[in-house]
Amino acid sequence: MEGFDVANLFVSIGQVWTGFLVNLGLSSQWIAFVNKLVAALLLTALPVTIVVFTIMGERKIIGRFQDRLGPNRVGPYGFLQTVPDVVKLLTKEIITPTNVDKVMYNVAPALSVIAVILIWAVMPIAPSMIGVDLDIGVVYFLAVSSLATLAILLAGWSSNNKYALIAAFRTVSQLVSYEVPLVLSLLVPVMLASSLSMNDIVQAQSRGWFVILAPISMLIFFISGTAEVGRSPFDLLEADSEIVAGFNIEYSGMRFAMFFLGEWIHAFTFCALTATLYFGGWRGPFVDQVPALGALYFFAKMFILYLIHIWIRATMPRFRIDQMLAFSWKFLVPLALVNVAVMALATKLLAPPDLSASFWATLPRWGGFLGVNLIMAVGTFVAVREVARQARRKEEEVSGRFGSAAVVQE
Amino acid sequence: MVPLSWYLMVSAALFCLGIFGVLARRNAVAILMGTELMLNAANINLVAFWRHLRPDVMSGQVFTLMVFVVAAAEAAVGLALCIAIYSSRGTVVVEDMDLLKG
Amino acid sequence: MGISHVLFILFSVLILGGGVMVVTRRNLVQAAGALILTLFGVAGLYVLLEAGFLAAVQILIYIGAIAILIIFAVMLTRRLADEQEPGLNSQWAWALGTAVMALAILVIVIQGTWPLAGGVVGNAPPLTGDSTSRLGVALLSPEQYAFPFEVASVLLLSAMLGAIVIAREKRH
Amino acid sequence: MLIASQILGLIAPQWILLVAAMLVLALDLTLGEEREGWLPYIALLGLGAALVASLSLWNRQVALFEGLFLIDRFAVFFQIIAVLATGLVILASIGYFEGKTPYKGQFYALLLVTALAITLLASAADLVMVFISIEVLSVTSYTLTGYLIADRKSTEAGLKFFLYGAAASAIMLYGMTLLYGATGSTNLAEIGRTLSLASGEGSRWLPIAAIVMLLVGFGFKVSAAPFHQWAPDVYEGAPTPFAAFLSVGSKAAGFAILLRVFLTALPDFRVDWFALVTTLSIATMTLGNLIAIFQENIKRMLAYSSIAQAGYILIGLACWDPQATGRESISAILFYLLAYLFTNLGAFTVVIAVERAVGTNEISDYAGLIRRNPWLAAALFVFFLSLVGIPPTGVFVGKLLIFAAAVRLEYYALVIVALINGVISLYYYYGVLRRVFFLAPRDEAPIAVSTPLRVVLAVTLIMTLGTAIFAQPFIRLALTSAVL
Repeated sequence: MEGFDVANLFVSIGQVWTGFLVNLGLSSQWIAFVNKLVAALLLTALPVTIVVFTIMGERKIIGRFQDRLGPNRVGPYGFLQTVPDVVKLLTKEIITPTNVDKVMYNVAPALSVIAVILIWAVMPIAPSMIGVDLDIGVVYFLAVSSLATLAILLAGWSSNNKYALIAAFRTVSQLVSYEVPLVLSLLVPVMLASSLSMNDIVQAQSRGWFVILAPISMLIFFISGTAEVGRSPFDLLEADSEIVAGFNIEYSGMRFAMFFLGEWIHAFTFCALTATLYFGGWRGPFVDQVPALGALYFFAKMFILYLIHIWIRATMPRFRIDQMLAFSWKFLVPLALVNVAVMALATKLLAPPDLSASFWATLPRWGGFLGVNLIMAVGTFVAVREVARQARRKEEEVSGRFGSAAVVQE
Repeated sequence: MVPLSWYLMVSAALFCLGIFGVLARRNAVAILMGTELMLNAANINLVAFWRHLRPDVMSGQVFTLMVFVVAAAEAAVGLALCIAIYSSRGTVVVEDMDLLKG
Repeated sequence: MGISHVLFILFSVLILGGGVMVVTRRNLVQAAGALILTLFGVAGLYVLLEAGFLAAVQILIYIGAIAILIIFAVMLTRRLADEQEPGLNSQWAWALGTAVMALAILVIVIQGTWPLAGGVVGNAPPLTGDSTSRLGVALLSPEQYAFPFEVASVLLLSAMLGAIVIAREKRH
Repeated sequence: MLIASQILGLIAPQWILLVAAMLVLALDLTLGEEREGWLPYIALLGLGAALVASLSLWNRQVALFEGLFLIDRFAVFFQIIAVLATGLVILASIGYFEGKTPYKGQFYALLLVTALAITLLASAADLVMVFISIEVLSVTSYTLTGYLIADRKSTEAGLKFFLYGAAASAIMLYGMTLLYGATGSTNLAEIGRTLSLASGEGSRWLPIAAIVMLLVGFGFKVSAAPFHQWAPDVYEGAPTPFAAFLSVGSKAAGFAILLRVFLTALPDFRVDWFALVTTLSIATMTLGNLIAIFQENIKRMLAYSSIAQAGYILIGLACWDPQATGRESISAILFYLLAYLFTNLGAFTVVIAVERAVGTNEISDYAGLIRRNPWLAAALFVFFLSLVGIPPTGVFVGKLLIFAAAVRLEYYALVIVALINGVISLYYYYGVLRRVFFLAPRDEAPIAVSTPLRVVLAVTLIMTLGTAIFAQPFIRLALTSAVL
């Protein structure tokens, strides 16, 4: 087994590398610095590499959803389509319209990529494979991802274009609204693990993924994450039928590609976060023996969640802006608040068993959490049905009053 | 370790920039930005004192968090007032507000 | 001069450079952008002071919410003509004098004996334990700051209520 | 160690006010337009409950939450002031918002939160607590000032109030951080202890800088010159009931916290702040009275008059001397605040009554008020008598008590300045009264006064005279409350 242990492989690569640096005559302080730099570069390269796969996968899969073939010209089954796409984007002319705010116009695309790549600094990919195990990892992630909002806002404003500006306003209303349920749902895994560190949260899922303990929280997180990313059905930032192309309307070539890249990375980064926070991250069978398997599990979970993302994107129509805001403030936020309160109580009452406890001893806790979640789900369902009924009754009253007119119109 | 007085100097300079902004700006939102600078200066002070005096007692950090809350609340109400004023008279330049003689 | 000194100078330049731009820029969105630089610098100082949680919250609340709110308000209250108008009022020289005087006084004050309490001027005492979790305990235990914490929630609630009442579209 | 239920009992006034505010908000959503009229009475009910709760705390002397929150007679006294001011203002505002704003319930809810903030401020004994409570008071005040969104004056006043207030509180906060840096603590008592130990050696500049900055913030709250500029604009633009509240409730809160902070944390720097407070006091009363002469709007005039009153009250703080006048000067301030509460609220109630009939607040509209409603004219006469400080009225006794403290410390100059100011103030109050009694009205139509306003007028009138004629129990009340 020893020879196949990829983690040890990394360690030996590291030793060779450090030896190389020592031979170059660098002091230990500088070696540490260079090593950190290299690690940061690798971590940056990782999401950018994944993007290439997700783009081509997504185009293929969406093609199938929509009953067409998808790209099929370049390479086997069209899998190399991304390569000419990138070349095309890179070689296109970079246009800067007149009267734009030069600094912000140029900063915005870069910021949109930086903001999402920074999240990967705290992502636990495999056991002991994490950029920095910050003790405030979750808050760090929230802080950094709020910069993405800023990027879109700046892009929309600095473009000196009314559609872009409308998109910027939509951005603020959408992303800020959905950040509330996002943070509230995020509190639940934090409470369950009683730590803000991403690694601790993964560790705490050794006796069962949090999705089992807190499915409602996971759903809220996933939905508001989709909205944060600005993907369908929440893609009002670039609703082409309403505001032409949205906040990136004036961008071309590489700058446009950056937004594209940023959005794509953001999308699967949220899947990775969902996997980490609710689906055990790198946890899986035999990880304790072969740590490198962790990375495999992690990416597998991420891609499965991403598949759901693509599925939603391919099948759901876009929200109207008022529906989108109402969905957050009138449904997700109250539900998330109730969820946090109930889960806090449940966490307090159903203390986690110690690690030595048998599987059966942990069952009451699981049952308790599941039961609580079930009650909340049923309650939500009943409440929503009641509200819908009243709305329908009101509608009927109105149409009853104007019934004849409605008929005439038909 | 950076000495305490360095932090205090930066904070004092930022505070005075804020004062200048509050006194010299015409636009209400710009004045609000000036007060944000002042609040941040105070926050630097609080955290620096916390770290250098008694890091075992968290009062400095708690105070800083309270300042965050206050800044958020003030910004919400202040910007709401700005928007209300703008919708009724099309400007948020303080000098142009002359219904009250102040 | 260690790495922390270099970082400190970097952040200070960010803070003060951004600050100068905040109070002088005519274009208010640029001023708000400069404000974001300042806020970043302040977050950096928090990191240097080993208050990582505050640094993250600074970015989350100040940049992610307050600065964005400010930019939003600037956009909503913008006239195209504004950029031709002066950014400073007629008393700016007087204001500058006040600010410089205040700075001079503060510098004198800061040069005094710090602090009266203990007399620590050189190195800070070592940080023991997890200060983030201690902050959490301090905020939520009744013996410490749970009460002001609750008052803060009242503040946020009333601010939210007030903002809605004031900024909501008029419907009579 | 107190158990939870005991703590709940001790902070009962606070949570009752909060629950009442929430209740008003919830009922505003559910009651519907027809029954909106109930809301002020529900708010009054909550205030009554809070009053009972605070009276039950009268003899308690407890420090809650590790000295963060003090419950003593001083705090209870200001709780009573807060509840009284809020209650009277709510009564005076019934019907005021008709046709002015679609949002009525929120006004009462926010006003209750403001009262809550005053009660918190009176008990705050820690810089964190002081800061957050002041901000609750400020933020709700900005909202309530700009409450009439259809009225451009109101929003303008709200914005100006906000800009001044945010800057003042930022400066105050910086002062607090300096104090924290000087002592390593945020607890007022501990700051006082540390400073008293250290005052012998080292620099005094640091606490003095902190004192100046704190005075900016507190001076703003009590509208002392030169931090008074907001007051005239805000009083003129704000909904009149809320202007009345600002002039008494907010001011009382400012004095409560000023006394608490200066007397517990900074008594050893009395020599330093004495000069500052004295200057502030003289500047405030002189400026207020001089500018008041030129006002044509009654609300602005009352604003400057209320600035001047803050100047008189500051004499009380200047005359605080731990050896000679410790309790007397504090009790003089407390009595003054109580008497001033009724007097000024009464004056503002007359303004509200006239405003509702006439529609504006110009002093010229008061011509011939005696023929349009003699009761209003008589009430205004008594309130102005009191504001000038002529017997037999409450503020007269308050001034007497404050002057007594000044005389005891032989600060004759302060007394003389205050007396000269009294004479100046006579001029502009007389200017209004001359119109009320001797000029012919433009419009003969009698001014009707609604029942709630009548109640407020009756209460304030009785109390304005009562605090003077039966001064003894009130002076005793102030004296027993003057423990910090």
